[in-house]
Amino acid sequence: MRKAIAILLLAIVGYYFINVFIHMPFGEKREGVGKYYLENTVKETGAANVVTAIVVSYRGFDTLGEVTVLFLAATGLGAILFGKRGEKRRLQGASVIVKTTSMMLYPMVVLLGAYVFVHGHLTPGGGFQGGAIIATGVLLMFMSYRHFNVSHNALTWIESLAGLTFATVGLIGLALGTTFLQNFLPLGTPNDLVSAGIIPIIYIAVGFKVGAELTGVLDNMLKTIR
Amino acid sequence: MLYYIGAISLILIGMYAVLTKKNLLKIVVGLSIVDSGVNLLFISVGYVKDATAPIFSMPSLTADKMVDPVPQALVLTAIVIGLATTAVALGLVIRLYDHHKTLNINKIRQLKW
Amino acid sequence: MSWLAVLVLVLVVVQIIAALFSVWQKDLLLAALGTSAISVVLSVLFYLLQAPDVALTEAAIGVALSTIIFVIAIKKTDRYEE
Amino acid sequence: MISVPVILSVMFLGGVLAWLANRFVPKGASWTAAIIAAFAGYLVFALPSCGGEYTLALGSITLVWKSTNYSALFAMLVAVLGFLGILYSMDFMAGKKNLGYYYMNFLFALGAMLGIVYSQDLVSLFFFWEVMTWSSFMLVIYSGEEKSHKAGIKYFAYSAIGAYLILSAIVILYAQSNSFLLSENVKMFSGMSLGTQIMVISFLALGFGVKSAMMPLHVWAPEAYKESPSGFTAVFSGALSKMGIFGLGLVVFKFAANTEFFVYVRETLAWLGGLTAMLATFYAVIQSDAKKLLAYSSIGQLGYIIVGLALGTPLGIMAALFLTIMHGAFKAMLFMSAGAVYMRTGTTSLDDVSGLITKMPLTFLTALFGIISVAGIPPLGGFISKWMLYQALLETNHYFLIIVIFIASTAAFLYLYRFIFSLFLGQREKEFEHVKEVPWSMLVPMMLLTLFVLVAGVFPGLVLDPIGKAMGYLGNFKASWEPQVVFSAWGEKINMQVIAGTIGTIFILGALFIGFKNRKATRVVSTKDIHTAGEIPTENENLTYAVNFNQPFERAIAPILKWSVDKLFNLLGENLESTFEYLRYVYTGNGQTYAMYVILMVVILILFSGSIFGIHL
Repeated sequence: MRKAIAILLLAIVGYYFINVFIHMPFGEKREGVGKYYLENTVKETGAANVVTAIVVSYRGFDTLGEVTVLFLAATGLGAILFGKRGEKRRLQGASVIVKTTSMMLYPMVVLLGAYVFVHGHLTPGGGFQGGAIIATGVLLMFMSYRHFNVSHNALTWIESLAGLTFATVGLIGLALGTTFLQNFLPLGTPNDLVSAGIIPIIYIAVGFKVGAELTGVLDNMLKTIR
Repeated sequence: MLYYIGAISLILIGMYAVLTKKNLLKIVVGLSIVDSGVNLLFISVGYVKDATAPIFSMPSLTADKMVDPVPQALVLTAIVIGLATTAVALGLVIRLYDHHKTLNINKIRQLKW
Repeated sequence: MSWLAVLVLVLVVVQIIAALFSVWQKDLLLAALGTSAISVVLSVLFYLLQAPDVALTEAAIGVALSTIIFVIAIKKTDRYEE
Repeated sequence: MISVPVILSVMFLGGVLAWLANRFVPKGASWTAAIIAAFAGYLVFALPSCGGEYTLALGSITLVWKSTNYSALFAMLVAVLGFLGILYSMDFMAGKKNLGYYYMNFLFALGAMLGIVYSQDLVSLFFFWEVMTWSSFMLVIYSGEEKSHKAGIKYFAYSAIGAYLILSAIVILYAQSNSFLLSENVKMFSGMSLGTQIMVISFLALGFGVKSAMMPLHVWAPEAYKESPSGFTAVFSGALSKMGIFGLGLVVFKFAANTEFFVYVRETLAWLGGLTAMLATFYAVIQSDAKKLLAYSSIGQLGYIIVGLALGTPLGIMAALFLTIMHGAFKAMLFMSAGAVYMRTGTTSLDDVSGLITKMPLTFLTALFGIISVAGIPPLGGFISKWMLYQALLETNHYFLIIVIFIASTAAFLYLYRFIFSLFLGQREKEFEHVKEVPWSMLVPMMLLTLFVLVAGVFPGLVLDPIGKAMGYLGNFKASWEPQVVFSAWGEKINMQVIAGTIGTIFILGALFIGFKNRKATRVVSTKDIHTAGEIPTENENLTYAVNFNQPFERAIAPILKWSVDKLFNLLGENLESTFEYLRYVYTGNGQTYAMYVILMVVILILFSGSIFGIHL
């Protein structure tokens, strides 16, 4: 009964969705705020990667909010699972081959993550991606070593400092210029590593923050005893 | 067009799981499928035929031959937030399982009167 | 029909099959792997849609982290759907 | 330079200060509050009656505070009653808990009332209206007993409905005129469509009617008055309910006067007021609690005021505004004397207390002057307002309404006599032998008000002067008077001093005569000293004469009392409750069902809109 109703309702919704998107041809050029961003990003922010410029500069305040949401989710997870943490993990350690390989891969993965968020304004990638990649690196170690531990203190410090950096940079922009997160550093030449003003600083901070938070989430989930 | 159909099917399949499945974890799986579908829909709306990614890595690239960067920026953060919310949902599921020793929502009757 | 369109068709079909698989599969571990497969395909689709940033994110988060937290949650609860 | 924000900030900061003072100094709160109220009262009187303007621009909203002649009248009432109420509270509340809380909310309520009368824009009017409701609600629930909570919730529910009606009216007005300024809206009002006008006027009238306890909406008043501490009840009934009158005055003469259906608005309000006066008086007669009796009496008097306002003739408005001031004074006197009795005997039940005249002579005197004034017997202030009201009714040919009002004011004698007889006259029970007169800080406000009622009765011109100015604000009403003289509708002059002299002489002579004639006939005995047919009454049997005092009258009006408004609301509430009992099944407690509702809603939207995202399907 429930399934029939659900299928009926979803069929109606799906039909109308399809109808709507028939009227919205695929792959055609659309004018909008995107056009402005594409034409002015390099001039205004000095970042080669327009997506990065939007995330960090044009919609930087939004990103601060999203980072906060992420932080709240990580904290909330900790609160939900509070009191269920135990050091006793029944995971068996992996075989020697896996252990050795992950030992060799781990620094490289972390390095890749760092590379991704340091070059966020030049190449695809940035703080969010780099942070996620670092977290996968940590995950690799979690899976292969029984006693691999991350220090919660360190995670908290990294997270707080990164968040503080973000807010401080924004406030300096407010103090020196007119708006929160206004650029106050020289833009440099596009496609240089040191360019685009405050964008790399913020994206690096975001990278640290996201990496630390996702690691914290994983740690919280893994350390929960059944 | 194919992308649209794929995205809409993902959304509908996910919704179907949310609406009919009795297992809490399955519902969370359904939610994450809806999430993927919405992300795909966004990105495909922003696509422009024969355009490049919105990155000025070479001087030969011009602004009118690039895809719309705004949906990409939105989806970028949406994915990360999606992971965080999924994690919170799973934490709640673990807690509920702890309390009721079951994942079947028909047997978890705490909200009922 | 160009080879690219065929590729997209195949990917979308694979994606839908993976979604249906993870919805109907009784073994939750396999369902979680199904979502992982969706994410892999999604990542490729993002790349084809000229969104390398998003593809990178989806690859790191959807494929690895999202799946692993599902696996962890399944390990802490029941593996099979009743 | 005194301007309105200064007065308001004195009140509000003073409230916080009183609260703080209570934390550090015992009794600090009452002294602080009294000083603050006195200072603010001084500022109100020092403020020029037309001026003190202050404008504050908050983004697109402009807040304007200004004293007009109309608001000056109400501000003086609030300031005087507020100060006297606080003075009265100093000893009345001594030794009670949470005094800081009491005085803070008291001052907040006073400040909010001043804010209401001074605000010239709808936003600050509504803001202060809500502050007033909140702080008075806090005082209604002050005692913390369950009864007071119930009364408070009732009060709050009705006030909230009224406030939302006012808010909707404000929003409608803003949508039409694009301005929150009162003057702007009044100017544009006649240009609005008929539907808008009807909506705005009925919403505003209902909203303000709740506060002034107009008949179908008066349900909250008796219990709220009874449960609030007496020091505040005096202000509650005397000044706070007058805010509704203030608002109604604005609605009738600023908004409704510009419309084509002005006469219907007036007639409706006049009849509502008349019915309020009559029915509330009937209810007052059957009460056996002094404060509840006074509460119903207060509702009835507000009914007279509404009638006067609604008549719309100069004499009617004058009567209404005069009664507003007088009612503030004499109802405060009565509530204060009831509070004094409560303080010394611990109850306000009319059946239990009796014979306090020799123990509390000054309180008795206050109550006596109070009831004479309420009853409208010359030479006190109440007479003049009733006199003018009847004349205004005659002038406008409302003969049927005159009968209603006449019945009401005749019935008023019943409960008024009962009030004074039960509490002060008759035989005294043993347990009240040790009752003492209340301390001076409570007597002073009562005596001052008594003096005021007397002076206003003999020299009505003193009060009529500001009232005349206020009428000038409401419209170009011209009324004429001389300091001691009131004109009748037929051009006759009534010299109040002559009347006062005559009545006073008759009164004194009568008292002397009765005292002389009965000097031997009276013998003071206890209530138990009676002859029955062999049965000796036990100690706890209540044989006070005041029990079932008005039983014959009660029997006479029984058919009217059968359908009380309270019951009507209860019936409505029960029916709604059972309806919602069924609607509750929508909430199954299953999250998936809720998700289904969401999808269902989307589907309904899609099906009924016929288009989505602007694309027609």
